[in-house]
Amino acid sequence: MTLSYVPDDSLAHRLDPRSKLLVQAGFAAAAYAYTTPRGLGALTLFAVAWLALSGGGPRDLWAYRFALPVLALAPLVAGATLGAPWFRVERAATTGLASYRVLLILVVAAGYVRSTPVRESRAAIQRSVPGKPGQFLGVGVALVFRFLPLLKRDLLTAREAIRARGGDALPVRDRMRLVAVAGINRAFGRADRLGTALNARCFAWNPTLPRLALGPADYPALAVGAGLLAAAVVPLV
Amino acid sequence: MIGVEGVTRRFDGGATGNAGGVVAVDDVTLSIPDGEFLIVAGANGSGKTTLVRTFNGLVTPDSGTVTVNGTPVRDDLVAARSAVGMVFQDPRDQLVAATVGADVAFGPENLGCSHAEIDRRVDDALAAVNMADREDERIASLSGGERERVAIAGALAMEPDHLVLDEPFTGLDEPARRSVLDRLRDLRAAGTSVIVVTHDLRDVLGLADRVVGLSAGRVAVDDAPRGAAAELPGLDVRVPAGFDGRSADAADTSSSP
Amino acid sequence: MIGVEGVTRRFDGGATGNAGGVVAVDDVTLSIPDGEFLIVAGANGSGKTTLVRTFNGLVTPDSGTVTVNGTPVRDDLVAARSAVGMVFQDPRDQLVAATVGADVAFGPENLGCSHAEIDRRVDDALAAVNMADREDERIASLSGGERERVAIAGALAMEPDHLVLDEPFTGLDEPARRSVLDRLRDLRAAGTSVIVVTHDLRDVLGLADRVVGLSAGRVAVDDAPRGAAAELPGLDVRVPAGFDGRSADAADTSSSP
Amino acid sequence: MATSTESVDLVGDEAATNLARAALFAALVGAFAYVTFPNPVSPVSVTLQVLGVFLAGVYLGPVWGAASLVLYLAAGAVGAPVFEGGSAGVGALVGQSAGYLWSYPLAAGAVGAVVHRGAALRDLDTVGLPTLVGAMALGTVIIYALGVAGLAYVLSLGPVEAVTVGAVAFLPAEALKIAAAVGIVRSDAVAAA
Ligand SMILES: Nc1ncnc2c1ncn2[C@@H]1O[C@H](COP(=O)(O)OP(=O)(O)OP(=O)(O)O)[C@@H](O)[C@H]1O
Ligand SMILES: Nc1ncnc2c1ncn2[C@@H]1O[C@H](COP(=O)(O)OP(=O)(O)OP(=O)(O)O)[C@@H](O)[C@H]1O
Ligand SMILES: O=C(O)CCCC[C@@H]1SC[C@@H]2NC(=O)N[C@@H]21
Ligand SMILES: [Mg+2]
Ligand SMILES: [Mg+2]
Repeated sequence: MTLSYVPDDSLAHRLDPRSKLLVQAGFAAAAYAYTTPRGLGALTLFAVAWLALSGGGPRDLWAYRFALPVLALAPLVAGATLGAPWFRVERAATTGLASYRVLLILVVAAGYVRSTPVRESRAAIQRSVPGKPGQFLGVGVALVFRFLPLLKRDLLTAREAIRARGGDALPVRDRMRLVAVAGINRAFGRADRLGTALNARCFAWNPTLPRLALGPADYPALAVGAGLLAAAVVPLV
Repeated sequence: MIGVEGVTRRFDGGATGNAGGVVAVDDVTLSIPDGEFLIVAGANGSGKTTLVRTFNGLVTPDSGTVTVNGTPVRDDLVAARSAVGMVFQDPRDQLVAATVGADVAFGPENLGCSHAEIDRRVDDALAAVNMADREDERIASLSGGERERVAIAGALAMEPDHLVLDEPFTGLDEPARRSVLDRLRDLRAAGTSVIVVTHDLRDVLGLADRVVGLSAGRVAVDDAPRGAAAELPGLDVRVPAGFDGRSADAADTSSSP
Repeated sequence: MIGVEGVTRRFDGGATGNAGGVVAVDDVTLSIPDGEFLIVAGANGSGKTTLVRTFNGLVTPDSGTVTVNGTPVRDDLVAARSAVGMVFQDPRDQLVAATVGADVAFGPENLGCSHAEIDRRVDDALAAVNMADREDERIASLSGGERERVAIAGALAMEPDHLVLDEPFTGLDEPARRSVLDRLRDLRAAGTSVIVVTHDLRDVLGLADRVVGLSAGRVAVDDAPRGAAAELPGLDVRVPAGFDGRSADAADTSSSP
Repeated sequence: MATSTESVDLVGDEAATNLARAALFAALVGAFAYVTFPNPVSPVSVTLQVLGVFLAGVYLGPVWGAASLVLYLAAGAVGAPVFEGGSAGVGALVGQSAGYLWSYPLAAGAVGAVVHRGAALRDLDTVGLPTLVGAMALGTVIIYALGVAGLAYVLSLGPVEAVTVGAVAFLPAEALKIAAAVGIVRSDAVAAA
C-alpha cells in the first residue's frame, strides 16, 4: 500500500488545501521549536487527532516504513562513544526526541495526502504562487501524477517486449541495460508527444484557474495553523 | 476556410538515416471551404500526417503558407490552434489529464473561458460522444474505443471551425465507429469543416464531399468521391467495392445491429 | 499445438477504479492445431489481448493451464517464447532498437542464429512487409504504418511455430496489407499456425479456418467462418457484406492492383 | 468563436515540450525511488533516485534539469508517491532525508552545467568521458554535503556520526550508478535530446 488520496467525506476532505498546507507548516515549525517531552506530548495528541479527522489511521504510516529504521537507529548511533562511558544516555535522548518529532511531522503530512486530490493541490499551487512559476508548478505537478503510472507501465512493457522476443536468454546485465535504455527512450517519446498534445490544445500561461473557495470550516483551521506558527516564533523572541 | 499554398516540408535523415532526408510534403496547394467534408488519403509515408499538422502549426512548413480563416498560421498561432481542432492518430498521445472531465476541460480552460462556459462545453462534448455523466472516470481505466471518444470530445470542446481526425477509426469496435460517424455527419451539417485522414476509405467515402490523394508528398488526386474512386487504387488506397456515391456503410457492411 | 484449458484472468480495479476489478478472461478452453488460421474477434475490452498474451506467458492465468507444443507455458517459458511469435497491438510497445535492421535482427540474435542466418531472416522479413532496403532508417522517424510493418517483420524473423498478430492491419496501406496477408497464407501452408486478433474481419475472414468470438471474456462463438459470420454481429463485430466463404478480399474490394 | 483569442498567452512549443520532459524526469526519479535495496551497513536504504537526478542533468541541462527536480519535490509534497519506497507528503521535506531531497535540484543543475558548459544544450556525443564522470562526481558531492548536513541538523547528530550513517555506507553504490548513467548516455539507442 502506498500513501495516496482516498475519496471520503471527512472534515479534512472538506477543508481548502491552502488551510491544510498552513496547518502543516505551523505544525512542523512548532515541532522544531518545542522538541521537549512536554511539547512533543502535546503535539502527539494534535497529530493523532489530525490524522483521524482526515479519516486515516495507523495503516497509513506503513508508507513510511523505509524511514523508520533510521529514526530508530539514530539515537543508538548518537549515544555510542569510542571509550568510557561507551554510551551517553543524554546524547541518545536528545536524538531520540529529534527522531520522534520527524515521525510526528510525517503523521500530519499523511493526513494531507489522504484528504487532498491532485486537482485541489494544483489549484492551491496556482493560486498561491503568482504568474508563470505558479502555472509551471501547477501543470507540472499534475503531469507528474499522470506520468508516474505510465512510466512504470513503459518500463514493464519494455521488459515484456524483450522477453517476447527471446531476450530471456541474455545475461542480466544486458537485460537491465536494454530495459533502462528502452524505458528512457519510450519516456522521451511520450514527453515529446505530450508536448505536441499540449500545443495542439492551446496550452497557455493564463488559463481559467480551477475553482477554489474557503468554506466556514477553513477559518478555524487557518487560525490553528497561524497559532502554531506564532507559538513557534515566540521562543525566538 | 483553410488555405494551403505551395507548402513544402523536409525532414533530415538523422545520423543513420537516408543521406538527403525526405520531402514529406512537396509543394502542396489546397483550399478547404467551411462546411466541407474532406478525405485525405494515401499510402504509408505519403505525408498525410505531416500535411494536416501544418494546419495548426504543429509542423512548420519549410516554404509556402497556410492560412486559417484568412490569417497565416505563423502570424497568429493562437487563432489557428483554437480554430483547428485535432484528433491524433493514437488517442494515448492526446490525453493530458487523469480523468475524463479534466481532460475535456483542458482546452476551454486554456482559452480562458468562464467556469460556466467550460461546464457547458464539457457537458455538450461528452454528450456528443455518448459519454455523458462519465466525467469522473479515470482515463487509465477506459477501453480503447472510449479513449478515442474522449479524444474526440476534447477536440469538440474547443468548438473549432475545422476538425481534423487522423485515422480515427482504427481500434474502434462497431458501435463506437457508428457513433463517431454519426457525429461527424452532424458537425458537417452544422457548418464545421471535417478533414479525415485515412488510407482505408470504406467507412467514410459515402460521407465525403471531396477526396485529396497524396503520393510521395504531392497531390495526385483532388476530386469528388466518385471521380476519385477510380484514381485512388493507383495510389495504393483501397476503395469500397461497387462505390456509387451512396453511403459507404450501406455498400460495405451487412451487420448494422 | 496450443492448448488452453479453463483459463481465467482477473485484473484489480486499482485504488480509484472499479471496486471488484474485471474478469478479463473467463474460463476459456480452446485448442489450436498446427497450421490452423484462427481469428479471435470481439468488441473493445472483451479480453482478446489478455487471452493471446497467455500463449507466451506475458500474462499469467489466475487459474487454468496453457500448453505450447505439449509443454505447459509456466514450466518452460523460453520454449513458449521461441515457439510463439507475437505482434503487439501497439507497435510502439514492441520495438526495442534504434534502427529498422537492428530491431528485426533482435529476435534471431537472441535465438543464437549464425550471422548468415540472421541476415537471411532480416532480408526475408523486411521484404514480406515491403520494407526491403530500409534497414538503416531510424525507428523514431518512421510514419505510423511503417512502424507497424517493422513490428510485424520482427515477429516474422523469429520464424515461430505459432504466430499471433494483435490487430496487425490498422494503419497499413493497401500493398502492405496485401503483402502481409500473402505472407500469412504462405506461412499457414508451411504449417505455422496463425492467430489474428481483430474486431474487423473484412480482411481476413476469407483466409480463416475458424473464428473464436469473445464476449466479456468468455467464448461466445467458435465455428468455421461461414457459421461464425451469422453470429458475430451480435458481439459487435463487423462481418464483410455477403460473406459466402470466398476470399473476403474478393467480396469486399475492387482495387486489387 | 465564442472566445476572444487575443488574451491567450501561449506557453510556446519549445517551453511546452521542455515542461513535459521536466515532468517526465520527475516521474522517472519517482519510479526509481521504488527500487530500494537494503543497505547492509546502514539503516538508510539504497535507492536509484540519484541515477534519475544524474540523467535529468545530462539530458535536460542545468535549467530544465533543476526545474524537473523542483517539480519532483512539489509533486511529492502534495502527495505523489515519489519519495523513498513510494512515500509522499510535506513531511519528507523537513524530515531526516530533507537534506538529500533539497540537494537534488542543485545537483541536477550542477551536472547539467558541467556537461553542457552553460545553459544551452550541446550534443552529448561531443562530451568526453572525464567530463561526464566529473559532472556526476560533483553532483554526488553536492548531494552528500547537503544530505549529511540535513541528517546532522534534523536528528541532532555530530558530524562524524552523520557521515557514518549518511555517506560512507553509500559511496560504493553511487559509483555503480555513475557507471550505469555513463552506459545509458553512451548507448546509441537513446534518440532524444
Ligand atoms: N519527425 C520526423 N523525422 C523524420 N522523418 C519524418 C518525421 N515525421 C515524418 N517523417 C517522414 O516523412 C514521411 C511522411 O510521414 P507522415 O507521417 O506524414 O506519413 P503518413 O502519410 O501520415 O503515413 P502513415 O499512413 O503511415 O501514417 C515519411 O517518410 C516519414 O518517415
Ligand atoms: N493491465 C490491466 N489492468 C487492469 N485492467 C486491465 C488490464 N489489461 C486489461 N484490462 C481490462 O481487461 C479487459 C479486457 O482487456 P483486453 O485488453 O484483453 O481487451 P481487448 O479485447 O483486447 O480490447 P480492444 O479491442 O480494446 O483491444 C478490459 O476491461 C480492460 O480494461
Ligand atoms: O526520498 C527520500 O525520502 C530521500 C531518500 C534519500 C536517499 C539518499 S540519496 C543519497 C543516498 N544514496 C542512496 O541510494 N540513498 C541515499
Ligand atoms: Mg500518419
Ligand atoms: Mg486488445
